[in-house]
Amino acid sequence: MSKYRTRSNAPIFWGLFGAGGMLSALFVPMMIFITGIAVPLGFLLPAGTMSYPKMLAFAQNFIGKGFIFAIISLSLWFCVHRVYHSLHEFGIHAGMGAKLLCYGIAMLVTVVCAVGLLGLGF
Amino acid sequence: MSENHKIIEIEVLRYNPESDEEPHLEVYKVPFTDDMSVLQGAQYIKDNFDGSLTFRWSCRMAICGSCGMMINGIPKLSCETFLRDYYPNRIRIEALAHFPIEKDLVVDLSGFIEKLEAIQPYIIPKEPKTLAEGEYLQTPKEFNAYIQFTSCINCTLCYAACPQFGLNPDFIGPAAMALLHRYNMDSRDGASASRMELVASEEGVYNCSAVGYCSEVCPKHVDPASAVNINKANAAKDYFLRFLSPKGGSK
Amino acid sequence: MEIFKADVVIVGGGGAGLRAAIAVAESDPLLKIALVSKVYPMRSHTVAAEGGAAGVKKSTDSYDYHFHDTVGGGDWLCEQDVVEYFVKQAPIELTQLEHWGCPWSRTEDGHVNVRAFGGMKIERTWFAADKSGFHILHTLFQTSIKYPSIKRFDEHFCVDLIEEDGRVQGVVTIEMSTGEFHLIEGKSVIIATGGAGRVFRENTNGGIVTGDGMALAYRHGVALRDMEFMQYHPTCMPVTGLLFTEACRGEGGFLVNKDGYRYLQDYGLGPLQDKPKNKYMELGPRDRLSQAFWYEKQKGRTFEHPTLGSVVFLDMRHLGEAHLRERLPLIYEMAETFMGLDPAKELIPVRAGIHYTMGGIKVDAKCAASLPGLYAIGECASVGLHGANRLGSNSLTELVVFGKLAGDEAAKYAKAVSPGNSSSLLKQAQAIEQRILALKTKTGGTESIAVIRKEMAQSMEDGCGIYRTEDTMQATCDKLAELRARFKNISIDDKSSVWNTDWLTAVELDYQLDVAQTMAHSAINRKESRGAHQRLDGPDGAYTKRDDVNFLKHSEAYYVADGAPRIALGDVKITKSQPETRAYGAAGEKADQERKASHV
Amino acid sequence: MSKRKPYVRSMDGWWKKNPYFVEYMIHESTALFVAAYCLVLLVGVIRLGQGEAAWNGWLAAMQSPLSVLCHLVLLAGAVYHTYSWFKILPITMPPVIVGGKKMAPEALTGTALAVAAAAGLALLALVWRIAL
Ligand SMILES: Cc1cc2nc3c(=O)[nH]c(=O)nc-3n(C[C@H](O)[C@H](O)[C@H](O)COP(=O)(O)OP(=O)(O)OC[C@H]3O[C@@H](n4cnc5c(N)ncnc54)[C@H](O)[C@@H]3O)c2cc1C
Ligand code: SF4
Ligand code: F3S
Ligand code: FES
Repeated sequence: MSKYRTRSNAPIFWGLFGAGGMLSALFVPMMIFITGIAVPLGFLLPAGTMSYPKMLAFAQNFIGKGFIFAIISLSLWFCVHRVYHSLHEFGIHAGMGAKLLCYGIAMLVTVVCAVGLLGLGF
Repeated sequence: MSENHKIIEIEVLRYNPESDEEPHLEVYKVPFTDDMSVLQGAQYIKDNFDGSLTFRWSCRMAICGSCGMMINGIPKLSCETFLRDYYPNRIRIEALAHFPIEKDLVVDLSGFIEKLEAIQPYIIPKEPKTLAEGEYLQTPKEFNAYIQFTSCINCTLCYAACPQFGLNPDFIGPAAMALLHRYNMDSRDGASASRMELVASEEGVYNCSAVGYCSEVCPKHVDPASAVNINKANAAKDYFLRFLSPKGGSK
Repeated sequence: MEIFKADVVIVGGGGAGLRAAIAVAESDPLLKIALVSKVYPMRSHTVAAEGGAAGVKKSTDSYDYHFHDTVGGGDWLCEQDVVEYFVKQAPIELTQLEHWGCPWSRTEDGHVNVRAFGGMKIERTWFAADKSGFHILHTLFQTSIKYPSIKRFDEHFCVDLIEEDGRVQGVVTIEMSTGEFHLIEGKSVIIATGGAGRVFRENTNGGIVTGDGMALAYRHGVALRDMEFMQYHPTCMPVTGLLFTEACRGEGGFLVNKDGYRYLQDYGLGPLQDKPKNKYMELGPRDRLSQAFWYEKQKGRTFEHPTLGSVVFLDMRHLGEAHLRERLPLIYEMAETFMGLDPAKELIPVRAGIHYTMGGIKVDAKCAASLPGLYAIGECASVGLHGANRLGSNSLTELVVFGKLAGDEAAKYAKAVSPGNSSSLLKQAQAIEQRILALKTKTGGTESIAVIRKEMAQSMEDGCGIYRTEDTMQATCDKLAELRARFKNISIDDKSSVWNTDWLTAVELDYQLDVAQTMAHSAINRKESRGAHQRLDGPDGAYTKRDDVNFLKHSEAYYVADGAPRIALGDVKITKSQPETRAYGAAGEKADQERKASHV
Repeated sequence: MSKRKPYVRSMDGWWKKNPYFVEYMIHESTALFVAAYCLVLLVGVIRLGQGEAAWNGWLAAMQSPLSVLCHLVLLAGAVYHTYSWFKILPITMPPVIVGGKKMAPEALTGTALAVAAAAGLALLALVWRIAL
């Protein structure tokens, strides 16, 4: 082992990963259930739960906006972090390129999501 | 031994660096009694079939940490694993995974030892005390904070269990991190900051992807996985603290 | 051949060797230290010690009590000046271990706790649950890493000492991973290679406990002292010999025979006690308890287990699972894993097994051997602390007390002498290399190492067991002579260099045969019963008693090339305790009171 | 010259060699399910920004049987993510001391799963309230 150690900058990605993993573990199953199953099938929830005005209002609300942003972007960071690690685990040592690609995607999603949400106004 | 002893087939991964290109399996038929450990099976082979079979062992009581092997693919201490639990099936023993094989079941541990040496595994006192002043006091709470991490016997089963170590042999790894954590958590010690450099380095905790198998195979319930993972949080704190306070965090 | 020039060479990385290394490093950081061990230091057999280390701790205790317990326990064969030094240093060194991080078990208010141990008048055994040796060893190993002047030669097997100009000047080792020889020069050499229990069959010792260092010193003319005193531990796992620590009894466990009867009350250890009482019943000394087991067997009161053989039982059921898990976690797990039983609910079958080598390399009160520059410490040494019977928990303390002393002494010696003549040392080393290599390369042998080893161990058990007679000991002496001759004709399967354990086992066996001979011959020569050496014979049973007139003497075994050892007798240093009757239980208490009364 | 020749074994296919590792790989892969859903959601956000018609189109697409089926699969993946995330919680977070004793791993995982269930239900309740 080398005597002069370089400090790993992993804490940034690890922090995003951890936050995303935790947030998605808490909420994503229910979100999938609501948006992907219950509402489309008109099951359990009242009709019009996700009507345009309601959703717009929700997404214009400060908290609603923040929630959607956090779920989408952090989950993505969580995911690309795992994918990047898995590449290594499968013996693909793609190095810097793969790292840039993975975290680049997460960055892109974060930006698109932010722009989209901000565009909805307050 | 009695007349009616049973015979178990032991398949051993053999490798002699002076004559073999790569390891190969050999099967031995070993008579055994119910109290015989896998280690005793290997000793039987060495004493009766082939004196060149090579493995480490000493205490026979799961405390010296030398007799680890892959037993049917799982890292175990061979002295506390019993042949009866595998009979009548064949049992396969191999050198601990992820380490280079020196010969037969003996692996190269020099890397592991270097890691132990690198973590400053000794008390660097917070408040030095002379012997005449007597012992440091430790409340049950202070004691319980570190005692679990003192039980590591350096058997390296956790390294044989950790794929991230297999993929990156420089990873400081579970047992060394557990020992580091043991000293950090000791109320007598005051050197966690100086150990942080290693924790947060490229060889440090972030190589771990929380596979958790290290803790699963640990024969002494050290729970090295938790030591590694707690230190991810510590290292992250240290990383960001640098920006907040001029003194905070190590270089 | 690779050469390393050290100031102090230490052979043995157990508790004793590590403590010595640290002492040298602290006494002068400029001294280069070579620490040689055939296993990684933390694998050394100190790791297996369970119960704890003795040192005065309580205010009700005193150095004097510890002294008298030790000397009486040793049946007055102790060097009393050594014991006096030992009892005073003990608490200091145990505190030092605490400062280095040893996780001694604590009382609620945060102080180090002590427990009762056999033959000790007051609780004074410092313990780290039931893994005391493990924690001491790991603490010392890890602390040793702090000192850059300690250069470790891990997995180096020491094959000989180099002697020149009438003093020791280094050692020759085999690096196990390559099979290559190394010359390690040193101005002083400390041997700390541990005991020799493996020459017996059923024992508590690890595979590495083969008496190597004793044989090395012995072949260089240094006496092995008191080798007939081999300690049997009364509570061992049958067949494997694994140990159930004395702390099981210190915590309150009972010993019962097949009828559930606490038989120790019949052997001068009574009257019966419900709670552990120091020096009574289960807390009597090991030799007495092992002897009681032997008698129970003669009387047909042991249980005859179909696969385990004759056993008595350790009963800890009344202590409860919670207490056992806290104080004896390792024991609990061992009973579960190795015997498939639950000590909180079931009786544990046990019997006496070989445990500790009281004798060893004869050294003076400063750990110096008769060969200048040579020191010995720990179980391989006979500094004179244990006499004819060691008290449990005195030996872990011995490691640190005398490890420190020997380290200081060897450092002083190394600074006082000039370096040797390297080229002639090398020549010697090369001759040693040729000799040891020949063992491996020779062809045509027919004897198996494993067979000789087994016959030796069986014969030692038969002839030098708990009770001994002239005939059985003679048979063992003859057998050992035969095995010595057969050893010349061994065959080694493995001719390779890398990690050749077949070859190294043969070297060990060679050492073991030497050591076994010193034990058997010292034993047959001692025509009395004392401590761990008990005879059943003699004219009118004369040898069944202690004979202070003729045998208040150390046995000293000297090497004779190609023959049996020559046995001489040496004086015992008595300072303040004249031999008395050794008594425990009520009789012991009475004797104590009488002694006190006569002093006033 | 040393005759050592340490043999280094290949790591190829390591994750197939032990059921524990297979499970690890499965739980790692749950991240993909979560991400896939988040992308669906991201599309939703964009559609929302494009006006009512676009949003209703998205809603309609969500109603297709294929979509519902996919979401069932995603749900299974996400639930497994939740389960495995909290299963390793005992090693990923500092020990929780309750009454002077370390909380048992099973208890910790159990508690965390209960919290997750509560969080999910709270979310459902919130959506319900908004909907009414
Ligand atoms: C099961 C058990 C329990 C015990 N419990 C207690 C207890 O509770 N309290 C107590 O006081 N005592 C106890 N003892 C006794 C005590 O543990 C030992 O006497 C003591 O640990 C011996 O330490 P040592 O340093 O002399 O030798 P060891 O720890 O045996 O070390 C010997 C060292 O020498 C090295 N070595 C040997 N030969 C060679 C060679 N040829 N070349 C290179 N290196 C070599 C080895 O590698 C090793 O490092 C117990 C003993 C046993 C077996
Ligand atoms: S942490 Fe456990 S498995 Fe790893 S070396 Fe220590 S005792 Fe062995
Ligand atoms: S198995 Fe390895 S990846 Fe981490 S949790 Fe243990 S160190
Ligand atoms: S032989 Fe010591 S741990 Fe197995």
